[in-house]
Formats: sequence, C-alpha cells, structure tokens
Amino acid sequence: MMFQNLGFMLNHTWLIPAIPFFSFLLVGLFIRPRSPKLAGIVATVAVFAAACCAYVLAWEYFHLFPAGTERHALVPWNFEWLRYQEHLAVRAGVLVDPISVLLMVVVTTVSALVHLYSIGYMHGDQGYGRYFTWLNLFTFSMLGLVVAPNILQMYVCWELVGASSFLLIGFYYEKPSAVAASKKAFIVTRFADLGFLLGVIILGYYGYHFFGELSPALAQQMGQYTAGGVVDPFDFAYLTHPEVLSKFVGLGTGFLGVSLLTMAMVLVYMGAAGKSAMFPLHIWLPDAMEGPTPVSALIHAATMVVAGVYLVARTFLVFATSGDALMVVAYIGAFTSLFAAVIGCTQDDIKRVLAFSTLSQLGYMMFALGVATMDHPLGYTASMFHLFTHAFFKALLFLGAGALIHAVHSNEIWDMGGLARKMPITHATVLIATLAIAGIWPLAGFFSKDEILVSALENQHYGIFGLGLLVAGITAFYMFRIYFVSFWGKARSKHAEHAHEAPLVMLIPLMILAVLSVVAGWVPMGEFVSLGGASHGAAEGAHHGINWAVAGPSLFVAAIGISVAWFLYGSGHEERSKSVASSLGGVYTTIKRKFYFDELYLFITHKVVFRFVAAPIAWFDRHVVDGGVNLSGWITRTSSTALSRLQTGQVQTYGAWFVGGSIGALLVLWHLMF
Amino acid sequence: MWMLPELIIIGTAFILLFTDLFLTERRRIVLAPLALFGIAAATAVTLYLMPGQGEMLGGRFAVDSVSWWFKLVFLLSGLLTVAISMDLFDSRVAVKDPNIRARGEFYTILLFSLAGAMYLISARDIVTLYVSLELATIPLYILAAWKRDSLSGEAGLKYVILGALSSGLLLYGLGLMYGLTGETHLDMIGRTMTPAPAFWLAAAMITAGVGFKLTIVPFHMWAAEVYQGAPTPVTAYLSVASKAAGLALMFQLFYRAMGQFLDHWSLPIALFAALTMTLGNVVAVTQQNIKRFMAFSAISQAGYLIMGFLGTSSEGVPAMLFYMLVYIVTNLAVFAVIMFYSNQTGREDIKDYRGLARVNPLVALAMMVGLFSLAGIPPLSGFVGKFFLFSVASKAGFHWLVAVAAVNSTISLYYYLRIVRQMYIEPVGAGDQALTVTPALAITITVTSLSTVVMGILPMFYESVHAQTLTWFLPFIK
Amino acid sequence: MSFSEIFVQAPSAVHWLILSSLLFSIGIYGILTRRNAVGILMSTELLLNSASLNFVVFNKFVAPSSVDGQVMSLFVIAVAAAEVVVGMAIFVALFKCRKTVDVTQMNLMRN
Amino acid sequence: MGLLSWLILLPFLTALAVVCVPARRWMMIRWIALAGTGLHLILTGIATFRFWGLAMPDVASMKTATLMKLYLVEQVPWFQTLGIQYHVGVDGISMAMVILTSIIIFTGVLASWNVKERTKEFFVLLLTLVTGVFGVFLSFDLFLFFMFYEVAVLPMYLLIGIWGTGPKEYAAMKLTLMLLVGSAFILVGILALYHASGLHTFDLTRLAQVSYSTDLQYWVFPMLFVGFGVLGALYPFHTWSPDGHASAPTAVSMLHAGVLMKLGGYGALRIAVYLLPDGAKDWGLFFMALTTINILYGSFGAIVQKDLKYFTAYSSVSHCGFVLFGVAALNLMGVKGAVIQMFSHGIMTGLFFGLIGMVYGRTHTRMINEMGGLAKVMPWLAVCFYVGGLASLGLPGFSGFVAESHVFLGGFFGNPWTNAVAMKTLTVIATLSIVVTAVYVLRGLARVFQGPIENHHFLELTDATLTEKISTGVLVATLAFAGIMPWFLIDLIESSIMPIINRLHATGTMVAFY
Repeated sequence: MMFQNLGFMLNHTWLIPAIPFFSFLLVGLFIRPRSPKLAGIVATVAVFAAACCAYVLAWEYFHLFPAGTERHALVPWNFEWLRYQEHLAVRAGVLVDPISVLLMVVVTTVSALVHLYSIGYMHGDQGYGRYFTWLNLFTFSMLGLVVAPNILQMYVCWELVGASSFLLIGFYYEKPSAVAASKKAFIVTRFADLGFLLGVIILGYYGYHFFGELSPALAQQMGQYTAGGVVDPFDFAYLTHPEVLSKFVGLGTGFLGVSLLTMAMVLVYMGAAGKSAMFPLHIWLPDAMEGPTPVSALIHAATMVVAGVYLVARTFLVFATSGDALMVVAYIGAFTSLFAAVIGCTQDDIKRVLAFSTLSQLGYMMFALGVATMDHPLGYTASMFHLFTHAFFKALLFLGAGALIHAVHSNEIWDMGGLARKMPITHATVLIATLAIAGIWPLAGFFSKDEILVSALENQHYGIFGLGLLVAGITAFYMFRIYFVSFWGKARSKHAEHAHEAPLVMLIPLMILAVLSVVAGWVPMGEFVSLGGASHGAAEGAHHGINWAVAGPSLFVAAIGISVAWFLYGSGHEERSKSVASSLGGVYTTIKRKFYFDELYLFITHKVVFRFVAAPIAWFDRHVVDGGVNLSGWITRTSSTALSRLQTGQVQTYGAWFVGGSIGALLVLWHLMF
Repeated sequence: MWMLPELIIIGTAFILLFTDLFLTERRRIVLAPLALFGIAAATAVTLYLMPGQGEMLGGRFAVDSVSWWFKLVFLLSGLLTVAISMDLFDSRVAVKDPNIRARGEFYTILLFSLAGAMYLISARDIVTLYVSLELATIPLYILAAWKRDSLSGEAGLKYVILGALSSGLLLYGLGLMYGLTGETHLDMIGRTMTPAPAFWLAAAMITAGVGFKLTIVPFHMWAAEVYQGAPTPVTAYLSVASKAAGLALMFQLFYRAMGQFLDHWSLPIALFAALTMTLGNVVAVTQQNIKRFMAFSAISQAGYLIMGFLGTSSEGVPAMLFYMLVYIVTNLAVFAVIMFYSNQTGREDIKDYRGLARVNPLVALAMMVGLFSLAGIPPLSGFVGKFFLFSVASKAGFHWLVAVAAVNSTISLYYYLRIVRQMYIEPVGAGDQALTVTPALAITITVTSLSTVVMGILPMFYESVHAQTLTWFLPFIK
Repeated sequence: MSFSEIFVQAPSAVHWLILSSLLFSIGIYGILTRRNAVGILMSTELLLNSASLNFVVFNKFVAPSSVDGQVMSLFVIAVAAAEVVVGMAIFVALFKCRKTVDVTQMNLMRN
Repeated sequence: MGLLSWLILLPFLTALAVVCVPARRWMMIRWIALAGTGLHLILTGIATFRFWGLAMPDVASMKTATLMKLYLVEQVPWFQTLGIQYHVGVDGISMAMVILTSIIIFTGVLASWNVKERTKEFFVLLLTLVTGVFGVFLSFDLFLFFMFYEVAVLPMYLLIGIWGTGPKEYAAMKLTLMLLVGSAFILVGILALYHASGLHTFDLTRLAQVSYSTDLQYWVFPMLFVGFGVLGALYPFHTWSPDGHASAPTAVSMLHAGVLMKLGGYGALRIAVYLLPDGAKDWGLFFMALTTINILYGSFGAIVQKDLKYFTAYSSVSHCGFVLFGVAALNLMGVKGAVIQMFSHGIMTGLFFGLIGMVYGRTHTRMINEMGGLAKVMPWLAVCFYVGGLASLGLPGFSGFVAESHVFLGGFFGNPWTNAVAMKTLTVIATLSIVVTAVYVLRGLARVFQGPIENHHFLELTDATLTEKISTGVLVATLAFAGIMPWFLIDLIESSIMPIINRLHATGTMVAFY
C-alpha cells in the first residue's frame, strides 16, 4: 500500500466533489430563502475553491507519477455505500488517474467561470437563488461522476447530472417550450440510461461470477491502489483487469451470435450515446438550449455531454477487448459528426448552431476513441485532448453567444449583425474561439483535431479519416457563417443597433477562456494522458512535431470552409446564400428540419405509445379487469333475486321442497353407502 | 334433583298464568319481571348444578356437561327474549300495536317452549325426546301467530303445517330406528344399530326433521315468512332458541343415536353446510325487510354451525356450543336494536335505519358491533367462534368448505355493511331526532353487545366449554 | 314370499309396514295437494298415525318383550291432538281476518 | 407490559382519549391525536435503538440461521386449548415497517389537520386502523396476525364511506370486500398449516420448524400469496386500489397506500415464502411474471390518467409490483429490495397523497388538465412533489433507487430453482418501467406545476402552511435520508432476511454462486 506519502490533496480528493455538495445544501436550504445575492456569491466561491483544489491535485498527481512512469489509478478514499450482498457492494469513493484529474480540472474551471459569468447574466432574474442551487448541484454530480471508482457510482452520478440538467433546462418553468425541452432531455437520456443500467447489471452479474473464482493473490493485487485494498465486481480496477477481461471473452456468444461482452458494452455505450447525444439519441440536445445560456455553456457544451466520452474512455479497455463494441463507437461517432455538422449549416438560432457543432465535436471525440486500439492508443489521448480543448473554446462560444443574446435579446443570428464594433471584446474572444474550433494553427482546436485525424490514419481507418477532414471543413464553414452574420455587415434589428458591451463580470470569464483556448493546444497531452505506460512511444511520437501530412490538408479544408462562408455571408451579398438554399430546395428544408427526427420521435411516443399502448391498457383495466370484479358483484345480486323467487309464499311448495330435500338426503346417503 | 331448572320454569309458567287472571291491566306490569325472575332463578340453579352428572326417571332423563350448556343457552335466550319483549305490551312504546295483547299467556307459553327445549337435551329415550320436542315446538306455533293480523296468522299457519310435516317425518324415522333395534333408549339404539337400507331411510327422515328446526337448506323455506310475520320478540326467540333446540336434537340423534356412523356423515353434512350458508347469504343480499333479512342471515349461520359435525375431532362439540353461545348473544343484541327501533318508529325496513348513528350513536354502535360479530370480524366473538368451527372443518380435511365458508362470510359482510352504511354514511332523514331508549332495552343492548366483545377477547368462556365437553361424545363414536 | 302368498297368510310385519307406508304417502300427498288448511291438517294426522302404527307394529314383531312402542304410540296420539288443537286455533284466528283458509292465498309475504 | 405492547396499544389508547372528548371540541381532538402519534414516534425511536443494541451482536450468527430471531418478545398464552397466544416481537423487517407506519400516521394526522366534519369519529377510526397495522407488523402468532390484519382493513370502509369523495360507497365497498376475500384465502391457508404442522400452535416461529409436505405447500402457497397479494395490489386483483385511493380522504390514502398495501408484501414474505419454501420455489416464476405485468401495466396505466389520485394509484400499483417481484425473486437481493421498496414506496406515496390532498384543498380540483403553473404560487408543494416524483422514478439519492436496483439485480441474479433465462428476461422487461415511469411522472408534474397559470383564481392561492410544511418536510427528509445513507436501512433488515433465504436453501448456508 502506498497511501502514506501522498500529498494533502490526494488524501483529501473527496473535498473536490464535497465542497460543491455542501455549498448546494447550504445555499439551497438556508441562504437562498434569505438573500439570493449572497447565494450567488457563496456558490461561486465554493466552486472556485473546488477548482483550486483540482489544480493542486493535478500538480500533486503528476509529481507523484512523473512522465514516463506508469500512472496508476489511485482510490485514496472510499466507503461502503450500498451492500447488495456478500462480495457485491458499491464502494463510493474517489478515483484519481490522469483522465479523472483532467476532467476535474476542466469541470471545475469551466464551472467556476460560468458561475462567475452567471452572476452578471442572471442578474435580476427572480429564480436567481434557485439557479445557483441547481448549478452547484450539477457541479457536485458531475465531479462525482468524474471521480467514480466503480461503474455503479458512475451510474448514480450519471442520473444526478441528468436530473440537474433537467432542472436547469426547465429553469424558466413558465415557458412551455422550456418545460417540453427539459422533459425531452430527461426522458431521452433516461431511455439511454436504461441501456446503461442493463449493461451494468450484466457486467455486475458475470463480474460477480468470476469474483468467486478469483485467487486471493490476484484480488489483493487488484486492490493494491485502492484504500482498504478491497475491490468489488463493480470497480473499474476489477472490470478492466486483464484477468477478468479474459474471463469475459471466455463467456462466448450470448444470443444473436453477439458475444455477451459486446452486448454488455453496447448497452453501456447506449447510455454514453444518450448523454453525449450521439445519433439517433441526439434529439434532446438542440432543444436543451431552452435553458439559460450559461447552463448551455457549462452542461450542454463543456462538461455533461462529454460524460459519454468519458465513460467510454474510462471503460476503454473493456471496449477494446470486445472489438465490435469499439467499432460501433467509432462509426456512430463519425456519422454523428457529419450529420450534426450538416444540420449546423442551416440553423439560424445561434445557440442551436453551437449545439449542433457540439454534437459534431462529440462525434469527433467518440470516433477518436473508436479508432484507438490497445497497441495504437493514440486516439485515446487525442480524444481526451480534444475534450480538453473543446471544453474551453465551446464554453467560450456559448458565453460569447450569451453576451450577444444579452445585448440583442434574441437568439436569431438574422437579428444581429455589425456587432463587431459595438462589442469589441466579445467579438475578439468569439473570433478566437471560432478560429479555434475551425482548427486554425496555432489555436487549441488545431492540435487536438490534428491528433485525432492522425490517430484515424494510423489505424488505417481511411474512411473515417476522410470524413473527419470533410467535417473539419464544414465546421469551419458554419462557424464562420454565424460569425460573419452576427458580427459583420450592418445591424439587422433595432436591438442590434443599440447593443453595447456586456458588464465586466461577464467579460472576465470570456477573456480567461479566450486565453485558455489559445494555449490549451500547447499542452503536451501525451505526457499526461495515455493508456497505461505501454504506449508512450506512440503518444509522444505523435506529438513531437506536428504531422504536417495531416495538418496541411486539414488547414486547407478549413480555409476552404471559411472562404465559402465569407463568399456567402461575409461579403455583404446575402442573396447568394438564398440562391444556394433555393437551388438545394427540398434537401435544404429537410436538413433545416433536422431530417424530421423530432417529428418521428413525437409520432412514436404520442401516437404509438400513448394511443396504442397506454390508453388501451387503461381502458382494459377499467372495463375488463375491474369489470370482472363488478361482474362478480352483479352475479351475486342477480342470483340473489333469482333464488329469492323460490320463496313463493306457497306453503305447499315449501312442503314439496321439504320432501324433496329428504329424498335427496336419502339418495346422498345411499350413494355414499353403496 | 337434576330436574330443578325445568321445574322452576314450568312453575313460573303456571304462576304467571294464574296471577294474570287476578291482576288488573295496570298491575300486569309485574308479570314480565316475574318471568325474568323465574328464568333467572332457573339459570342460577343450573349454574349451581353444572357440571354435575346424573339421571332420573329410570334413565329417561339425564344431565351431563353438554346438556347443562344447552340449558344455559336456552335459559339465556329466554331471559333476553323476555327482556326485549317487555316494552311490547306497555304504554312506553311509541308505536303501539293493537294486535298484541294478553301478555300473561305470552310469557306462559314462551316458558313452556323453553321448558320443552330444556327437556329435549336431557331426554334419553325416543318417547321423552319426541314429547319434549313437541313441547318446545307447538308453543312456538302459537307465539308466531300471536299478533291477530293476517301476516302473523299466515306465519302461524305455515309454521304449523310445515312443523307438523317435519315432526311426522321425524317420527317415522324414529319409528324405523326403533324397528331396526327394538330399543327406545337413544344410547342403546346407538350401540345396537347396524347399517341397513332402512337405517338410511330413517337417517334421511331424521335429517329432514332436524334440518327443519335448524333451518338447513332445503328445509329452511318456512323461516323467511315465519320470521317476518311473527312478533319481533318471537322472531328473536325463534332465531336463537329454536335453532339451539335444533342443534340439541341433532346432538341427541347424530351423536347419541348414530354416533358410530359420524364419519359417513361428514360429506353430506359438508354439502348441506355449503348449500345452507351460500343460499342464506346470497338471498339475504337483496332483502329489504330487516326481519326477513335476519331470517336469511340466521339460515347462513346455521350453515356455519353444522361445520362442527365434520370429522370426528373432539373440538367439534365445544366449538359448536361456544358458537351457539356467541350466536344467541350477538343475534339478540341485533334483535334488541331492531325491537327498539320498531317500537319507537314502527318501521322494519333496512333503509329506515338511515342516519341512526347521528341521532342514537350508542345504539348504532351496538348494532354495528352485533352485525360485525355476525359477519365474523375480529376481535369480536363471532370471529373467534367461526374460527374454531372453520378449524374443525379444516382438520377434517374439508379445505374447500373452509374456503366456501370464508368467502361466504365476505358476502355476508356485504349485506351487513348495507345496514352499517345506512346508519353511518347516509345522512339523517328529515326531522329525525334522538329516539328514547327504554331502560329494559338499554340494559339488554348494553349487556349483549358488551358480552359480544368480551367473549371474543377473554378466553375463559371458550376454555370452560372446551374443558367440560371435550370428551363428551367419545363414548358414542366408539 | 311371493306376491300372491302375501294375501293368503296371516298378516306379518310386511303387511303392516306396507299399510303404514301407504298411509304415510297419502298423508304426504294430501299435505302437498289440499287447498284447504283443515284438509292439510288432517293429512298431517295421517302422517303421525302411520308413524305410530309403525311403533305398534315394531313393538309386536321386533321387541315383544317390552311395551315401549305402544307407550310411544299413545304419546303420539296425545301430541297429535295438541297439534291439531293449536293448528285449528290458528286457522280460526286467521279465518277471522282473511275470511278464508285456502293455503294458496296465503302469500302476502314473498320476494 | 412491554415496549411493543405499548407500541400497539398507544394508538388505541389515543382513540379512547379522543372518544372521551365531546365532539364539538374538534380542535382539541386533533391535538390529542397529534400528541398520541408524536409520542408513538418517540416510542418507536426508543424501540429502534433498543432493537439495534440487541440485534447487532447477532448479525454474524444470523448469516447462516434458518430460524428468524425475535427481540423484545412478549408471550402470553391466550386460547391455550388451541395453542393461540399473544406473541409479539420484532425483527429487522417489522422494525422497518413500524418506523414507516409511525412516520406515516404522524404526518397523516398533520395532513388531516382541517377535517372539520365528524372529526371525532374520523380520528377514532384512523387510530383504530393504525392499531391494527402495528399489531400485524409486531405479532408473530398467526391467529393474532390475522385478527389485526382484519382490524386494519375494516375501518377503511367507514373512513372512505363517510369522508370520501366521488363514488365513495362503491369504492369503499369494493375495497373492503376484495381485501376480505383475500383474507378468506389467507384464513384457509393458515388453518391448513396449523393442522398440517401437528404442533397445535399458531406460533410462526414454531410453525417454521417443521417442513410441510410438498403437495400441501403446492396448493397452500398460492392461496397465501394471492391472499396477501390482493392487499399488495397483485395483478389482476388490484382494481380496488385506484377507486379506493381516489375516493379516500387524504390521510386515509396516505395510510392505505403508504402502509396497508405493505401488509400484503409483508405477509407474502413473512408467512407465504418463509413457511412454504418449496411452494415458493414452484410458484416463484409464475408470480414473477404476474408482478412484471403489474410493474409495466401500472406505469402504462398511469400515463393516461386525468385525475391526480388515479395517477398516483396506478403508480402505486406499479411500485407495489416491485415489492412482490422482489419477493418472488427468492434471493437475498430481491427480498431486501422488496423490503426497502416497501419502506421507500410507503414514504413516497404517503408524500404524494398528502401533497395531492393539500393541492386539492386549494384548487378544489384533482384534474391534471385543469391545473398548471402552480409552482409559481406554491413553490414548497411543488418542490416536495418533484422530490417525490424523482424518487418514484428511481433517481439515485432517494430510497427508490436503492430499492429498485436491489430488485433488478435480484431478479437478474436469479435463484437455483427457477429457469435463469426466464428470470433474466422478465427482469429486463421490468426494467423498461424506469423509462415509462419517467414519462408519466414528468408529464404529470409538468402539467400541474409548470407552464403558465391559465386559471386566474389560482394566482391567489397560498403555499403550504406550517403543519403541511412539517408533514411533507418529514417525509422528504426520510426519503433523502434513506437514499443517501442506505446502509442504516440495509443493516436494519438484512440479518432478518437471511433466515428466509437460508430456509429456501434448505441447507443452513447460503449458496454463494449460481
């Protein structure tokens, strides 16, 4: 055991989720009712504190395991939260390994900045206190998810982030569209979580089986980095152990010729796809933009939606062991990135465009993981890298959009325009972010995207590579489309004419994030995040000196995308875009209506489920089952009236009954005797 | 002097008859207390004598534990019947029935019937058995027709015709048994009887005779009209004492005379029980007149009662005796309330009871307790009694019968709840105000409903019945 | 014994039993068919008489040693008398208010 | 007279105290009731601590025990000749149930704070009913058990019939009769066991020492299970529940859905499964299938309901399905999940019905479509409602998740006697309900509390009063406590469940891996 010489933060990692949790209770129960203003401040301070803790933790962790050494997943603290039965318990705790540290840093940073930004953005809103309560709750659950040392804690916090996202999307609860969006988000992700839950159950079931066959030495070896030295079938340390994985492979096929492991992992991926809004479960994310903009920035761009990516990364070894599951991840990710990018080109609501770009970027991260393998795990690093950079520039984009919306009081890009002069700082920061996401050197997006493409190429996924390049171009196009439309040209609405710069408390986070989106790319991610120690060579090799053979083309397509955007929207000739749209005709509208997926889902839920399942069942219950009960009562009453007719009042009839009865008795006795 | 209770009763009967002659109408008030006193004295003597054993008249009259308990049951029902009938004749009754007169003879005849029932259970000889049975029954014909109106008369007519028919059948059956054995002493018959076709004919006829008194389906038809037509106290007496007499007769004949064939009887008795309780309950569901309703409820109770004969387990006898005890108390509690209500309002329909709980909460409570006890709801004594009977049936292996009986008690709850609903849920009828409860009825209602509760909770009643009668029937079943 | 012989020899128990069962059946028939209550009462008498006849017969042929059966029949006669008296009384009372004793009219109380 | 007898008697004494108060002083009456139930809450706390102290040392030994171990036992012979005795005791399961009941009745009295019509009778009946409930949970003599069982059921008739709404007589009659038909079957089963055991006793602990012939078990088990199942809303015997709950007054629905429906699961577990292991093995799969129907059927039925109470009643049908599902799974996790679900659903549905009553008291409608935007005017009630809703859709952090995850794992892990594939399939089907539940809960709550306020006189409505805040607050706190720190509940019940499981595996030790 090696928990003696740990630094303070490593020993007290639990503080990082705990601080937001307690501030959530404090703010929610005691401060909010009294003074909303104070509530905002307390919440923000708490998250900043958590952020500082996260930085210290990162520093300690990467000094404990300097580059080149194998970085173990430590569980410095845990306790038995839920005991199902012998050898099947959930030990809630904190897991510290490179990716969890990375995520903690990202989550706390973005969350802290969003809190700060919200103080300005939500100023004067009647739900001010409530807003910060939920925001703290979200931060806590997200951190809990990040540090989960076992898959069940992950599921628990998974649900919690879902719930807090539900609460925040429906923050303007008097707005029907917001209510609908929040319901949609929760139910769709819930549906996905069903898969996750089943996957967990299957893994737990077989894990529990194998646990019995485990040699004590092996169990001890698994638990060596865990406080208490005990592992349970749910622990990642157990699930990702080669011994266990080989047993899983040994299970062979389940039904339909799919191996049980693949089945389990595909189910788990279903959950991941739900949270990360992969096709076809993507429909909730665009609607989720009904929530306050800072919420979209925090939850639906930077942190919660990447939980799916994180889950796959966390269980990467298991996915990799069942190759097919990983292929599913890769292709769905790739398809989503294209699909979303295409839709992104046609949307007019600035936040929706950003939402679709988020989808597309998440697709990037997913297929980056998908193309990685045990021996060429560069994609793993690349995915985490892109997650890292994307968090910053996408948050920045949303917050910038928030500033615009704040100024223009509208989400429509066609109500904006010419804001570059009126809001210089916002303009500058948003431009940086746009360049970053478009993948222009030397901004953050460039490096991570480049690494992803490299990894795709390395593992001979040429199709995916090409698709990645294409998407890079499209991304550049639609991002600059909104950029040109909203900042260049002339003001298209009254509000846009009188728009003015946002307050300082909102600008500070913008500037910080802008800086981060510039420098984040220069972080030598391979140094920090890589799959075990096995594949250092690949990771570093990829990062030392950019692979211009890949970067060149990607820069080129990005340039094309930007220039097309300029040609259509930036050059002041709006009619060009119109003509293009009209020439595309039906295709264009189909894309603009998001391929009619919302309609499809509505049809399935309302028409099919409600009308043809729920209503009939309710009817059946009222009329058949309950009817049976009433029928028995009816039978009793009817037979009662029928039988009481026997009481004719005719004494001689009674006499006849009497005699008949005695004869009957005789017959019965006779029958019994002989 | 084992016959003392009977003699006291008969003596009281004659005293009443004669004092009635010498009293003016106003003074006749004392007759009811006198009757009460006589019955009470007899009860006291009984309690003093029991559980002694002995015989008189050359073994034609004998007492043992079971007969003592039966006598107690008869005396108790007589006592309560007189108590609830007191008001009927005097001016305190709000709605006076001109057709009810001649209280002296009323009590005399009631006491004669009572004496007959008491002799019945002590008879050891076909002769005494038959004579005492008729002594118990014939007065009831008169009582049933006591009111000089067409309903009561019709009741009397039906009762007398069917009663005669049944006694004829019974007598014929007894005659056959005498012929098969050449014995008139019941125990001797029981010992020397050998199965023969004629025996089964006799058995069937005896069943009819017994079924008539116990209102076993299909020998129950008379009950509805007679109960409805007869004056309420008589109905009460019929529903308890006459049934108890029937049970006594059944004990005499089925245990004493045919005890050795008891196990053959199990299935037919189970069938009769199932038929009786089901029909009684089902028909009761739609009754409107409360006396007729109580008639069918009583029929179904008879069905539960004879479950005690199933199998040859020793718990049967105490279970039946205890249930009889419980049943008379409970049923008379209900009838006391019915009596009270019809005295005060002259109404006998179930829906007339609406809102009673609001104007006379305590009376309504007593009524509810009584009804729930009849339905067998714990912790009331009705539940305990039924539970023991069901246990006997279950022990004999008649699980299906237990199921039928249990479901039946649910059905019965349905119609008992109809009354509870009228009393508690329905709003008060316009202009109803609290009705005056005469002392006699107040005391009766209180005592009966309290003992309904107590007998279910304090085990000593059942324990003593059990202790005294457990082994009673062993000599008869060989 | 064959059917013909029954009539040639001295009456045995069988004869008497046949007689009593005939009486019994007639009684039952009467009870179930007569419309007049008094007639029904007479039929019930037949029942009781057939039964008491049984007692006497059995006393003679089965248990000649004792006289229990005959005693029984005496009691039965007495009881029957009592029954008739009561019955008639009731009928009379009923006749006063209904002006008839036709049992088929007696159905005021029925469901 | 020991602690447990006091626990049973206290409500009854309170009822007597209420009887003594003249009916017009209804304020005083409700204070007496509150005092009584509050005192009961304290007594329950004491009992819990004493139980904890006594039981914890035995945890290790219970792991392999096949006979349940009772604490604070009181045994007094009653009808000796039939071996009937007054035998009360407590083990983990009944302790949990007693805590649940005590909380529910306390909050129930608070929730019925403004019953102004025939207050006296109301509280007398309510307290009598609760006496029965406590009796059932604490008595270990089948005769006593059955007696209290019916005492607990019957007052419901008057409570619904007098203070109810809508077609109250019909609903009350249906409820009473269906439940009593159920108890009729229970009676048959109990008597059969009594005579079959040959021990001449109704003592549960002694009846558990004999093993009954297989064919007896084969026909008695379904009788008992269905008999109790009727009260546990087992499909298709659940239809008393929607009507009954919809018509019942607030406190009564709270108590009925919260506690009485648990008697079903409790009896099925404690008597049917514990005494008749072989029967349970034969019938397990059948009842699992039936309860799977329960779970989905209830939740689908809830989607289209218009009346808040029907809505909640159907969700109760679904959730009670989990209880019986877990029991029928016949393994530790399933049974444990069932017991936790009893507790959790009790609190949850108590909260629901309490809140519905409060909302109804303000809006005077229970129709979901006539409401909307109420969160604006009654934030407290809205928050509590959402907590209840999220708990009922199994959100982690509330007790619902603990229960459901147990039940699902239990069903999936299966048992040695039942076809594994069938059990897994049924479990997977049952898990679908977590989505359906989410659908109806969110639809319902969104309609009621979110969106703009259409009906303008809703704008004058007020938020919860202090008493309402206390009663709902207590329930919410309990939900969260049991969800965030589940180990208390688990430690409380687990060692009392082991005997039932071990008795199933006739060998004294758990079969660890199947």
